[in-house]
Amino acid sequence: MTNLITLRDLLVISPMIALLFMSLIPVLMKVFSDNKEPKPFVTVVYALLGVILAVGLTASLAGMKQTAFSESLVFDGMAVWGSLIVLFSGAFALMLAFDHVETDAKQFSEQCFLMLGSMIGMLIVILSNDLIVTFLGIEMMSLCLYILVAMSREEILSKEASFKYFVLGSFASAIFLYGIALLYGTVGGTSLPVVAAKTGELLANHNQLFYIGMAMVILGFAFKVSVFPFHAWTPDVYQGASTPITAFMATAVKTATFIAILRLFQHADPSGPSAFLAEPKFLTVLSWLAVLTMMVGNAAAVIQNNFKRILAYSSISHSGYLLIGVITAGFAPRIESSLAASTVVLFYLFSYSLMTIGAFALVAILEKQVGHALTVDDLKGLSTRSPVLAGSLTLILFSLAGVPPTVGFFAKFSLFGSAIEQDLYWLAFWGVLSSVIAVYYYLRPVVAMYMSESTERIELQDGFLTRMALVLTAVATIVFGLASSPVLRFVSESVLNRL
Amino acid sequence: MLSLIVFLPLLAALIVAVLPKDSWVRPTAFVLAALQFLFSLALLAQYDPSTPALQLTEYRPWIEELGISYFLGIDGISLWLVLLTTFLLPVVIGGSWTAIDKRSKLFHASLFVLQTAMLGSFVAMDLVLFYVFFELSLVPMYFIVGIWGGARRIYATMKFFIYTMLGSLLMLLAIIYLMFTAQEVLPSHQMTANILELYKLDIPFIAGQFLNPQTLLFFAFSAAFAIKVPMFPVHTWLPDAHVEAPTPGSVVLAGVMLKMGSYGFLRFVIPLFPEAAEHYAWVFLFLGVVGILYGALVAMVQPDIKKLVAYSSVSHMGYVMMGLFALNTYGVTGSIYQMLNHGVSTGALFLLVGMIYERTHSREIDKYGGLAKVMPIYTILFFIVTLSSIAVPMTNGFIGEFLILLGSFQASKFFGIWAVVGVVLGAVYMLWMFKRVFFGEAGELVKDEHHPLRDLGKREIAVMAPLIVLIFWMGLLPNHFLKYSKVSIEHLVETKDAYQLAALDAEGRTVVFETPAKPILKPLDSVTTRVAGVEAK
Amino acid sequence: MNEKILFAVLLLAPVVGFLFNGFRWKSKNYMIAGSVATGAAGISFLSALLLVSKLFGEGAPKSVSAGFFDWILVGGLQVGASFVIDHISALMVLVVTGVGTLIHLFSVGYMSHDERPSKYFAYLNLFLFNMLLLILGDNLLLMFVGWEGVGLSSYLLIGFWFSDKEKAAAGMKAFVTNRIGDAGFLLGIFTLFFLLGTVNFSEIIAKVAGMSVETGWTGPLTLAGLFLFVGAAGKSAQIPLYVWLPDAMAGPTPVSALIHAATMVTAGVYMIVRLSPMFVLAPNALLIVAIVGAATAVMAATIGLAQFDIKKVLAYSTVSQLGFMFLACGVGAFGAAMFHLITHAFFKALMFLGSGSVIHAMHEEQDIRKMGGLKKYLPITHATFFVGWIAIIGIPPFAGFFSKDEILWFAFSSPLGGFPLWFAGVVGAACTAFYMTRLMALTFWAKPRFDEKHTHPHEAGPSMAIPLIILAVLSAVGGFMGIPHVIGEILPGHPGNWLEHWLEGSIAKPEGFGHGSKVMEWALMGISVSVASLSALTAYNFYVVDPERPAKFVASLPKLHNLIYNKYFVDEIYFAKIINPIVGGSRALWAFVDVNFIDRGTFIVGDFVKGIGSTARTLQNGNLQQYAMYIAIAVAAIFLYLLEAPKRLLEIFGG
Amino acid sequence: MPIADSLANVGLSHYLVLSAILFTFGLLGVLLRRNVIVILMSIELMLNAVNISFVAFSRYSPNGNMDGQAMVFFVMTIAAAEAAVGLALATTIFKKFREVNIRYFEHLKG
Amino acid sequence: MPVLSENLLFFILAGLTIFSGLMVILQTNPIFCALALAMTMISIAGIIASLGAWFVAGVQLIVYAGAVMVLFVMVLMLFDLKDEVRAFSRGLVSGFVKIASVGIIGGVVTAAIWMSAETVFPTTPSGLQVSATQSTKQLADLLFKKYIFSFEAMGALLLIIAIGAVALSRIQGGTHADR
Repeated sequence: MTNLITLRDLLVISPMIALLFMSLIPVLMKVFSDNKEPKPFVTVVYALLGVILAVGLTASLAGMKQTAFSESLVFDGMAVWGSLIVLFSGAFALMLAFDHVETDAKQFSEQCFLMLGSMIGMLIVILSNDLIVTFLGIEMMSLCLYILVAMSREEILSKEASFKYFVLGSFASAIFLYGIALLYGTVGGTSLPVVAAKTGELLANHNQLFYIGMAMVILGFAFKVSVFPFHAWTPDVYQGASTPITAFMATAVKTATFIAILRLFQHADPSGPSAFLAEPKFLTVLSWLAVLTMMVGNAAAVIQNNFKRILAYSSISHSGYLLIGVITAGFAPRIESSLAASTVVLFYLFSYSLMTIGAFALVAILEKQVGHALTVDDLKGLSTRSPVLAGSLTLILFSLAGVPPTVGFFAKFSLFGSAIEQDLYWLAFWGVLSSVIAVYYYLRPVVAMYMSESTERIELQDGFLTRMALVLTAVATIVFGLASSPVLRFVSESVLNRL
Repeated sequence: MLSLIVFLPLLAALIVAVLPKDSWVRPTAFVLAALQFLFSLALLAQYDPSTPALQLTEYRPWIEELGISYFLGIDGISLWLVLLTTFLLPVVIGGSWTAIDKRSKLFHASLFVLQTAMLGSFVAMDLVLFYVFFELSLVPMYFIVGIWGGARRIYATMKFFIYTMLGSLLMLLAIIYLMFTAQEVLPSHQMTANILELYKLDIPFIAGQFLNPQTLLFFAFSAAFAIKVPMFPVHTWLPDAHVEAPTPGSVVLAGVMLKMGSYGFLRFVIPLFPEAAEHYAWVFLFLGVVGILYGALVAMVQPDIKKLVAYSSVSHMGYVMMGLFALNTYGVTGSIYQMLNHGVSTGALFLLVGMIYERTHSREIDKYGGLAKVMPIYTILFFIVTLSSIAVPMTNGFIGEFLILLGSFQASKFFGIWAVVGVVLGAVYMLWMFKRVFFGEAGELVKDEHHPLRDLGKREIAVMAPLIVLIFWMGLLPNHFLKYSKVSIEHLVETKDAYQLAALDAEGRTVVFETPAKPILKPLDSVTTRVAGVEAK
Repeated sequence: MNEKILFAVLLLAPVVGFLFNGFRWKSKNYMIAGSVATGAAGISFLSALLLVSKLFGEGAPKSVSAGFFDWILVGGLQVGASFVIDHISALMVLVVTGVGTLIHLFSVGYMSHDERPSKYFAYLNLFLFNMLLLILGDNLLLMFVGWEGVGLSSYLLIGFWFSDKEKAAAGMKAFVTNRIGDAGFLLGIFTLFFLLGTVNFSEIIAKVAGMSVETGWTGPLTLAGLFLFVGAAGKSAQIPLYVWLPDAMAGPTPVSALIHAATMVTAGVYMIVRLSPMFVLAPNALLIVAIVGAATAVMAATIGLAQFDIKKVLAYSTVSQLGFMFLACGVGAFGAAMFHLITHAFFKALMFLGSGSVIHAMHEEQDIRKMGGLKKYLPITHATFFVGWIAIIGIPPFAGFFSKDEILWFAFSSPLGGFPLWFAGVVGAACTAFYMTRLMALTFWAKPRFDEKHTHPHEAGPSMAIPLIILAVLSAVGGFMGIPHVIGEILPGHPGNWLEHWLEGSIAKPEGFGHGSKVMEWALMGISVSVASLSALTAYNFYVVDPERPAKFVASLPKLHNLIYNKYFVDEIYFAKIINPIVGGSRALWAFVDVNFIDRGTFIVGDFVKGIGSTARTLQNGNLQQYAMYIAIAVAAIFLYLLEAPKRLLEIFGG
Repeated sequence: MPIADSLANVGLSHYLVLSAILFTFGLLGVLLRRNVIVILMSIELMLNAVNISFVAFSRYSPNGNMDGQAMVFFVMTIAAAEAAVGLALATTIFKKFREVNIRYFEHLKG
Repeated sequence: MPVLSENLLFFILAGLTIFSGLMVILQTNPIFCALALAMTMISIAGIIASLGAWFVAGVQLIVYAGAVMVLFVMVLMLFDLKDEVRAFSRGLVSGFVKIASVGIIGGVVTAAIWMSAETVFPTTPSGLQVSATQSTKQLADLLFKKYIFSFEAMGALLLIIAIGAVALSRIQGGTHADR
């Protein structure tokens, strides 16, 4: 074992290092200036600088494919894309946090520090090539988030949300870890390629401990992306957390975890079918989970009135859609199809992150005080008072509902496309059906904004960065919808560029 | 040319949206819409009616990764629908001059966006592009009904949106399936939604068995279009949407949007799935007949004029569907003609209902009566439009209905006879309504002496004039219109089992589709036949 | 003159009149409106005359025609706007334009006090145009255009005084009932078109020429014939679609004369005559035509016996006479039908105009119980009405005698006819004689039953008198165009049957038609004339000599009178059994299918989704251990499924 | 495997079963106990149970790899970190609510 | 018989572990729970040691039974908790469902282990029995070479968590101040 750290290894983790160092600066400033909170603007500039630096480093490394640190990390196209989505989501979340009433406090530097730390965890999850590293990454990301959720200025709900998230998260982590242990025991290692290589054989032999281990690992991931019935924490936590953090959780966590799932389902044998095809029961279980997630997420959102909870349930249902993509990637008969499906999942994550950030940005603008629960009715008459905001949100909602020509439509199109390509018609059918339900609640805010008058006028928070985020994402949904081609090509090339 | 026609309204929407003063909006919008119509008339000059080929095509790859191209073209089937769309917009803007009193910028911008979507779906020759326009058209209509509609507008607009979306999403799955099949089967091995390429597919069909590709695809497509048309029993969104929609919304909805459904049958369903269409034609003939009779009967007992007209739309569109699924020249020609007729006459009816509604703010038939004495010009115009609606000869309605009945009688005597019964019922409900509203003693709203009803003003007459002229023009000289569609229709009917279209660009050269394929969903080197027996024609 | 131009003038003159009056519909100047309209009708008449004259003479063509433009060209359906005058349409076009002109003229006086004379004349011209289309069109489709067009004009004219709800309703009833017929007509066109591939009359006739007689009931020609007859029954007010015609009397009386007596209602007969070569191949269809015709003739005549509205009596009389014409068609005597059509046009138009004159004089009073003794006030009207009366009851040598007897004779002698049909005809004729005499008696002869001090009936001006006189002359002599051979033989100069000669070759005859014994013909003629005379005398006795007797007679047969007086309750039955169920059923349909079934179904689906949502919401109770429990349950369930635990347990414990 | 045999030959499965039992206790604790501190303890119990498995697998692996022990090392660190965060949270909550019974944390629901 | 004594040792330790584990979730007084947990950890350390992982066993003792337990006890004392009246969650049905599902999980896993044991698992440890020092050296090798990234990431994690936990405990006063 000649495992000396090389420059290449450091290059691979350079974005994380950049993030870590830039995140430490404000905290250190605080420490060295007698515990006096630095100006929030300075803090956010440092944090954003860190993110930009990480983005730059990641982008400059694009095209490279190699493993690092004795194969515990892998840097490939998927990692580049995942990192970029996570970093951009983080950047937007930072912009939101800068303006937001619940995060604007004396501990803003710590918040930024934790957000960047959480992003480091996500990057580890994305780059991880080893289950134990994935576990580390997930814990790093989650522990930061637990604290972030609790650090809201809001007193009661945020603490409760944080605690629920913490207990359930740790509970799921423990299950996940037990799964890793069982996989370690049956496979003889935790390295993902090793697991993938042995999967076929172990499934064929009906190794029951392997079944249990694999199921536990998958369920651990399922918890993080809030798949039914592991979704129950999501609405509560999304509601309790301050909106920028919610936006961050809804997008970045999901992106990182889904990429980890994709890596778990990787093909060991480039010429053969997916190893998981040896046991169709996994396919059945996952399909049911996907269908139930979509249906329950959408159905529960229909009767909600709290806008943040609607978005929470919406994110649950989107997990269901993404799960369709994951299933198509994981149970593909050929590696090409699997890669195609992975491309689609990444594209969907990209579009989903855009839309979700935008939607939460609007929530952030409309939350007038700490702990204010924004309901759909609060949106009434918004179109007359602020046409730009209303128009942007409308675009985003239509995109979430999958109305062409927004990016949401093309994401759904390619997702259902990859499902049909592998003859998973029922999944596609259920996906379509639940999309129709989703239309109902996505349109309710539009109805409120454009079609009803309100006597009560809710104050609009000023916040340049948040508004910018909203408008930017709204424009992006249209622009990337009409110009999905370059995005898709880029994603596709990235995914094909894989070890 | 076609791109210009499709996207000029979008430009107009932008122009309208940035106008500094609200009072400028209407004249600007009207002028823009009228110019757009005049511009679109140039299509007639450029169109060559002697060939069934797609003309004036524009092709360029759009999202190659998903096999989607930007492909526009026009043939005899869509030509008049395009012109109908451009024609109705200035009329609608003129007709809503005083009816829309709030947020007129947004309103006119929505109308223009809607225009783009509708035009786009009539000229899009790529299935996904079509789908994009098809769905996009829901959005502005959703706003038009929802913002400027009546009391129950939100219920109506939600119902409208969700119903139509439900149908079209099933179609989306079918589209994707077709695209993959094309990639595997066609010699080019490209994932494509180009309709001309998809026409080359020969999808296996097993009669009497439901679970086979062609039947399933056929019904998936049909569901989308049947809801849009709408056919019985998925028609209930229409009366609600019509009643709640503001006048211009109703006109555009009835005049053009419903045609997107029937057009879809003609452009996609029948040529793509000819065997299934033939085998299941009876389903549509049956539903068409039920729609005709049911729509007429229910229209008869409506207490609300607008709802009556809405149900009459159900009935009229029943004729259109029957004609289409008669699958012969008469029926199809009649259907296309009836689409135009319905656009003109039902559009005119909605305008007229809107005009009276503006004066009395009521549409309850019982509250009227004796209107003919008070508003004679209005009465005359209404009567002419009524005649067109009940298909009295020498008006446009007759030509369409006659051809449809002729065609469906040829296809099936049984359904043909029942459809003819619908002709009688059509007269019953329209004339009964006419009698109750215009004849007899002055009703509660009519005799109100404090607010005497004005007869139509100059603007209103000017709005109606082109429609009235068209009613007679199309009734007396149908060949002026039909000669452009004749070759296309005959080509479709005669060769529908092996339907092929050539594509000609604006200079008349045959277009060859050469796209560098970069499909991502299905890698090229892994092509296997997905369904045994699928072949290229 | 060029035929095309003549045709154009013939057809467009009424259009010009229509447009002229239509655009000045507000004008109250009845003179201008009337003269333009009458002039237009007159020009049409003149050009019709000129055109028809081309058919006379040695080597004259069998028809003149003109094509204007292509109308519908779809697939095999090639229809142009082309018109033709042949020997059949020549008769019809002259009657229509001729009688039409007279009635236009009459209207000038009649409508002089109306509020909207221009509108009226516009409608009248519109009607004329449509009627000309119907007559002259060289194909079924063009005929259908006119067919619906005259229905439309009729609708407008019946509902001319639309402020009256009843009148508006009558217009609608007429249109809808006609529409039912039109539907049948359309089906007939379809059947013929798909059988023969054409809708052109001459081509149809040429193509059926080679076909053989159909004996069954479902042959295409029989079906086509029956469908077309439905159309004819609608337009020509035959059972069961006659109900609109009596109501149509709501329109101005000249309209009743023109449309609902002389011209439009005979369109059905005209159509069958035109297609006679096809009908003779479908004897079963003809049988139905004959039976319906005979039944209508009798039924309408009996209803006429007990009506008191002068126009209603005439209306039922018209229905009855139309029944005669169909009876003629049904037995294959198309010539006789045509003949009766013409003579009926003369005398019925005359009588309607006469009644118009009476009504005009009596200040819109139409109840004959409130008339009487008008002979002295309205001498011209009475004289002309008298001629019409003799003509209709069939006293020789007036027009009605010849045509009606020809029908009765053929009803008896034709191979398609027989005694029952003849007998029905005779009963009809007897009733006709009775109620017509009753009408004459109650209106003109008996004692005045109105307040002579306040009402001063007097003749209107010449514009109303002239048409009456002309029509009276025609009613008197019109019959001579079709003198039967048996009579012609004994007359000086042996005049032939000109009409039969004229129509020779244009109409078809069933096989074995026109043979019968002369003695029989004479005998039947005698019977019918004497029955009619007797009947008329009885009526005279009843209403002039002994005015008390009708009441007594009625009292002795209360049920029968009630039945007849109420027109056999047909309208009521239609309402109760057809219209009300349809309207009620539609309401139920709307309420049940749309509101309660489809929409509720939608709601149920929606509620189901919301149910899932609220279940999810209940489960989301905020207790984190509950959430953990869901995870545990799911994990347990998935393990059980993945490892097939139940199955394995069974294996272990079950053996 | 007969009982006596299993008593006589302690092998990998014994350790694994022990681990599974402890893990189950942890699960039960999280599900049933109301005291947040005890819930945290139960989570620690679960993590510890996993540690047994790791070490046992490592010990009994055919090629004698030590990876399992390294993993235990990481798990312990993370468990400690979790305990730290969890207890810090619990302290915060206790300060706020004066209560450690999770029944009182049901404001967010629906 | 060394084998017997090893077996005996295992059963004793396992019994201790299970008993004290059970006590953790059954004791109503949190302090007793904490003590039971400490007991469990110590016995687990014993089991780990019996598996030959001496270093890990040591760390287990220090980290868990030492540091973590001290944290727990400190917090408990901070809260000053008494014996709980209602220590277990309410609800008969949900309680049953919880126990049943956990029982199923445990049962299935145990059954799977037991059944796999017949076919897959060795009953004897692999032959490479190494001394405690050697194994520690090997472990160090792994940690600093193969798992160096994880090790470093762990460091970063601890740093972040340390700062985060401090920030969290300072929320009061920290976040309440106005801008």
